[in-house]
Amino acid sequence: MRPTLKKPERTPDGGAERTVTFEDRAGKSLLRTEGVYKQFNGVTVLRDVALDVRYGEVHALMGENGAGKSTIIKIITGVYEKDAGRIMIDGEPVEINDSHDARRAGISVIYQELSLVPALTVAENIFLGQEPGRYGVTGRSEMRERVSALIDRYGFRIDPDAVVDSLGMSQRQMVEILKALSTDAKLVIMDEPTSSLSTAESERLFETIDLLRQKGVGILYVSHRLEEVYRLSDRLTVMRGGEVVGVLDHDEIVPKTVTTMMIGREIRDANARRGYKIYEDNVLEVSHLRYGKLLRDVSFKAYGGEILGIGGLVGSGRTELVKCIYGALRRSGGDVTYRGAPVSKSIGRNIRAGFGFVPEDRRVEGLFPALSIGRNITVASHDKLSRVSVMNKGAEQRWAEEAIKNYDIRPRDRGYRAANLSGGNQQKVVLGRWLAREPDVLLLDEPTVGVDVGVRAELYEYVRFLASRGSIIIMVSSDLFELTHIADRILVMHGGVFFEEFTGAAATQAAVLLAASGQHTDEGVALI
Amino acid sequence: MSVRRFFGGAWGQRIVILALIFAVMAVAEPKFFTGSNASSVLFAISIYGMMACGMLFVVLLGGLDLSVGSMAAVSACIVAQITMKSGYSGAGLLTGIVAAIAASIAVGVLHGLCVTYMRMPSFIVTLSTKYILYGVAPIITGGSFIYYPQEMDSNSAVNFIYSLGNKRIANVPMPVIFFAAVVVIAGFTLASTTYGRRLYALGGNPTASALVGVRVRRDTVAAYVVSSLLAALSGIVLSSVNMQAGQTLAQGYEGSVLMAMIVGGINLAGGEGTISGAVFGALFAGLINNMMTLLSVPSDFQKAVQGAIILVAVCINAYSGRRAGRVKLPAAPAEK
Amino acid sequence: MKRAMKIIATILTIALAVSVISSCAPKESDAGDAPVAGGIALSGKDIRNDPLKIAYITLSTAGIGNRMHELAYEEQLSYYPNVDFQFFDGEYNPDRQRQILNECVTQKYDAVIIEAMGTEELNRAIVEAEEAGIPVITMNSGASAIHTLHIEGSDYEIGYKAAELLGEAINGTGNAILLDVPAEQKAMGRMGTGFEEGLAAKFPNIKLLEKPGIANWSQENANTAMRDFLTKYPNPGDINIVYGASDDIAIGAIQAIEAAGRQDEGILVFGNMGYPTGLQAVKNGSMFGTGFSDIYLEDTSSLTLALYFISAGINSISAGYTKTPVISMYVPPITAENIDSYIEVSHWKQVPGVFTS
Amino acid sequence: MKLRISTRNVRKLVSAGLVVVLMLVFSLSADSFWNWRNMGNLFHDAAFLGLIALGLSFVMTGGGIDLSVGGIVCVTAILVSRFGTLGGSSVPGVLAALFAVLCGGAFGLINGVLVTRVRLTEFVTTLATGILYSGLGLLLAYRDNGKLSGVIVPKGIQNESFLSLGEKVGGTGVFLVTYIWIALSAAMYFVMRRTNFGLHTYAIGSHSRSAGMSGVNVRRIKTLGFVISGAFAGLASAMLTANMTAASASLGNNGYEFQGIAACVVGGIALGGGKGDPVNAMIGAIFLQTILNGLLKFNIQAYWSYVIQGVIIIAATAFDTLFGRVTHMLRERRSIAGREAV
Repeated sequence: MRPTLKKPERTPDGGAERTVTFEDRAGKSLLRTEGVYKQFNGVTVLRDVALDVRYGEVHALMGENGAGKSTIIKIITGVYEKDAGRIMIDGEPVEINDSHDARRAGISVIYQELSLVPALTVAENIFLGQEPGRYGVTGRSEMRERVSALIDRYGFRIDPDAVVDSLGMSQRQMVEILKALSTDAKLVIMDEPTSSLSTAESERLFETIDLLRQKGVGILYVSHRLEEVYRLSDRLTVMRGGEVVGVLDHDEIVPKTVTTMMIGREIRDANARRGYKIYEDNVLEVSHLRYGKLLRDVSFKAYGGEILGIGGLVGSGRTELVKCIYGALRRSGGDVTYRGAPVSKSIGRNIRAGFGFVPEDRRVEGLFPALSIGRNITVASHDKLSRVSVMNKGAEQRWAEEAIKNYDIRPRDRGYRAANLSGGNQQKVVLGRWLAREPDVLLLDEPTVGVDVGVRAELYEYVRFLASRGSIIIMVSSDLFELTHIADRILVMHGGVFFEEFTGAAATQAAVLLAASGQHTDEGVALI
Repeated sequence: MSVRRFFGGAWGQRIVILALIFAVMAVAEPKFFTGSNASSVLFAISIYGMMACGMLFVVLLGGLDLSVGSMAAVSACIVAQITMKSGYSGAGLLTGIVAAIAASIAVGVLHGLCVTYMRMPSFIVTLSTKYILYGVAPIITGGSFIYYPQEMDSNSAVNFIYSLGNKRIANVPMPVIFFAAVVVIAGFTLASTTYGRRLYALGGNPTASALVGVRVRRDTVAAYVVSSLLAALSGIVLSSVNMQAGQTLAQGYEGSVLMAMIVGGINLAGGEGTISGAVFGALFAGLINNMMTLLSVPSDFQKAVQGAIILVAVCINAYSGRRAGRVKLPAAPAEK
Repeated sequence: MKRAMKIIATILTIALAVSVISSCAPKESDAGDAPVAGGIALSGKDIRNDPLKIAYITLSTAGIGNRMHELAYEEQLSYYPNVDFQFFDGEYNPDRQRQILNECVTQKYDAVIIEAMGTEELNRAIVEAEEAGIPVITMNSGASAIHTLHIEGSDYEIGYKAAELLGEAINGTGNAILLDVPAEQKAMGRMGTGFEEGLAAKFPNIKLLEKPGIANWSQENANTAMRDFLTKYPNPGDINIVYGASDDIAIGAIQAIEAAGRQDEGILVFGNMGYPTGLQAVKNGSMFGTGFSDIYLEDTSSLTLALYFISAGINSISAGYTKTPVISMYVPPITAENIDSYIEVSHWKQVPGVFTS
Repeated sequence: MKLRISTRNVRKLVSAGLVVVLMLVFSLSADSFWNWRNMGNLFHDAAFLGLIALGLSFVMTGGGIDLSVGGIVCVTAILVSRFGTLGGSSVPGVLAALFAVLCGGAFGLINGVLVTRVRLTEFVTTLATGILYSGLGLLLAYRDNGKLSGVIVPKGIQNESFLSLGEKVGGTGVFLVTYIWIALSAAMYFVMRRTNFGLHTYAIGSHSRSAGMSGVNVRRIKTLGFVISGAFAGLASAMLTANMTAASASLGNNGYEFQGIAACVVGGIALGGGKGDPVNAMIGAIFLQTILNGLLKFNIQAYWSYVIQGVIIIAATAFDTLFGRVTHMLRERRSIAGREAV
């Protein structure tokens, strides 16, 4: 049923000024959460979380993956039910159990994958579902009028009649924001908005955010990027392990403090690997790799027996780098050689030559939902399980059973449909598919995203075992703990090149995080 | 395997449906259970059964091949025309068959290229080639029909053609033997060869298939070639059954093949379906027609009954899909 | 900007419509002159010299019958080089035949011969053609609207005749099976109805066991249906006579009988149309008989009559018919006795690649 | 103001241009093409296909497909011929046509409910209901109130006012159905481009998940799409029956659904949804009918027209997908080029 929206209060002059503005409320408390708890099948994900966002304020929210950021947002926007605690808007407690309640309370959210309809124009998208006009006839003129009013008021530069399909990413985000404002949103939550934006587009987004702030709209800005948070936010809440660690004012935001708050004590994990054997002969060399504007000039060597971690922010081209090596993307320049011989452009030949690739997006690029666990595991190894292209079913079954046992995939039933597996088990299936082949070169892209801690440790074990057997492991990861504890050597990407390399002791999480934002640790405190 | 899961699974349902049919026929027309009836049902479904095995390769990829009927007609016309022109010589027959096979491969490759390189929807591509082939058939025969001469003795080529369709080995008609052979070979290919494994992967998730080394374009083209090839084979066998070849041979067979697929529980969005499904679908359709004839259902009733049964089968498949916890793949053919 | 585009699109649509209205040539008056009251003058065209256009709208050009039409008309028209004779494919679709008939009126054909797909569906188009001065001759299944001539090698009669012959051959007692036309074409092909009514009228104690419609007139569907009946009536003598709506259907039944190994039970199979396969089957004794629709004769007579109407400038309107004249062509049943003479008469031998015995 | 032609109208101009070119070719090479009567016939025959394509355009722009329109035409023809001569009285023609539209809509509703409520896949469901409906038509054709009607021949419809629906209008020589078709196309263009229903249909066709999240009632819109498709098939069936003065049971085998879909695709409506509107369907119908009508002018064998039809449909689709991909590529390259590394 279409949400019944309270009609926007008509300003007296009845002119274009239709929606209410909040300049007058700047500084007053807009959103406050108190004592919010949340558990997911036994695991406490949020513990006594308190957030406070004011009108006319950009409030940043930072924290490592799995710190509970997205969970609290999903609770505020009614996607999840909170187990305990209160949410207050303008000081009064509010019940939010679905997205319509959230919208009615003036809360709107812009996720990374936007919820726009490509074939419709900007104006149509903004008013989709609540078109003005009578008797079902879309009041196009009124719609365009109100959109232009919104655009002028917030100083956006966008044509209401442009089809969304023809817009760039930042413009689409502007449309998403306009859509929120058109429903008199008081609070706009942005989740990693700049991850797929160019620097120019990010600049435009920052201007937009400043405009919103001047109009008194509250903004909750979730990001990993320190310099953005420093530049934009009035206050910053840092979360770790499901708890709010602290709230910093603008001038308290210093890289050192922020990173330590995010990471906690610099715990040196006992079983961090020491002393691994390098197999000089098993070498993969990448020289002057270019891919569009994303990878400008990337060169490095990776040796057998070593786990090479690739750090960097989302959008720094790490996935593209790995895909260029694997043959999934056609590189614009430079070359890749393995044991001296150039790596082929055909994925099939590379696999037979000993390459393996665990993709980042399990659902789309890794799993075959309609097939069984067994088939998902053996799908990459038909060459080893068949003679004259006839499958050896016995060998196939044994191969699958062994992988299920080795990598502890649950349920232990070869015929079970992969679609019904949990996230962790799905990842284990995709990983098991490659580990079972004992590849000479294993490329991993964010292998432990969305996997619980227990499974994560197992995955590290298997990867380490493979490295110890002399294989090259290249692991792209945004998980600082993973980089600093699992990888033996870390290359951090920034601006299309390798910005910095860390080995051994120098590889502290803070240093890596800073490098990812293009900061060398010894360059003093001030950020750009 | 728990009983409930068994009956939830595909084979469980099929046994229930068969049991239902046998029960009805046991009461209404016991002669249903004679050996000759079984052979006549198998004979009736052998032609479009072969086509169904071929089209299954394409359906597994979420595509469709509406041109199988016209392809059968064109191949039959090619064989008939070349054989006739060569005075019904053995060499003429051989060249005819080779030419027909070459033609079907060419059409299959055309379909594959249009679907992969041009990314055109297979529904429209094969609908167009259906019209084109329907028009090409009379151009090949220079008119309408070619009749194979009746008298058998003198001519070895004509004998061979006649035997293709009408000979019986151990009282089993040749078309049924061809059908069985196609089922075994196609079944083996899908169930136990690397190509079969890749097809199921490709149908389920084309992006992931590319990342595990599947050559998406080559395997897709191969699937369309198999479909046209088997359509050609069934066309040649059908023309030898009727000892004639022409434009309207196997007209509308693509409809029966689609029915067999749907009833056989094959997901037209791709990624799911087995040869046993296609065979059961064809068998079920054949049994229904056989039942209707034996129970002398008036012919103007038969089309409505057929439509109703297919609709019920569609509901059963959808329902069992959901109940067995299967993930419903995207409704539209996956080639978007 | 959007508005500019809308205007262009609508202008385009209006332009199309306007061009239709503006190209308004004067309404066609009929070709021939107005009929002269009282006196009868040859007011039509000179069929030897004037360029004429005659159309033949078939049920479908896919059948073998079409090869005989081509032979018959080409031979006759060798005397009339000035006649442009055109075959049209009706695709077993009355809507398609209606469009083609309208087309003939537009192209001012001088005469139209049509195997109407249904007795009602083409009335309006036929009347329009007649009003445009075009004589319309319907073959086999006619049309209820008044038109110049209806020639029927009537299916009904040959079906009735077949019932008589088959009934006598089994001395009036036994069981019969009718393999009829496809269900949706029952209105058009009435040989099955003729057989059924003939049997009921003449042989009360011959029981009609089954009368299914055979889809697409196809031999393999008839084969399948007959196999099922052989299963249903397994004992010798259960089935005595089988009537097929066409030779293809009858031969399908014969194949089924042979496949079931019951060919020597003396089941008499009767076909229809008298196409090459049917004639050969009667000749080699596997088929009891068939109805011989002499397409060559029908075509030559329809052509000669068409030429007559053109030259006399007659059609149902100008002649003021109140009923459509009907000529029934005698459709001789063919059995073993007269098969040889009919093969000679049937001209099928002249059609290449068809009759090799 | 820069004249910026949006891709969708360029696509319309292209197909309209092709139609005009085709007409020019035929009128130059055949004297009887460009004259009053032939154009009247062309637009008359295009009207029936056009009405069916018009109904289909709603389902297709919503990302769906409806293979049952052929069956609906068949069964509605029989029903309307029975209704027209109910108990010997002659029911006013307009009422009979309305009855046909309601029947068509009801059959469309059945499709809609099966697809949205029972959640069956569209392709398979409408294929099955198509056979069921044409089977019903066949069933009813020869059964007069229950028993097999003695006279095997379906009686012609004795209802003057209903039959008058199939005639030409006044002196203009243009059939009533052509006017109705052009008027409805314009009306439906308005519905698609100006009303919320049209907007929501596009939204579903382009990205049904986002549409659903923005509060569009996907289920209701899809069902309405099928009802409209059925209703238009019903109207086309009534007008065809009025023109042919009888309901023929073989209407179900003429493949109207495939011709309708081909007309929409050739006209520029994408099979995937979200693109095209009733004017595309209209142009597509005129395009196909022009080919059929034009080919009759020449003394070519019937089978050549099949080959030409098939080639033209494949060429138009190839052009469409290429056209779509080129514009998509341009946009993509623009956005990728802009993105440098962080």
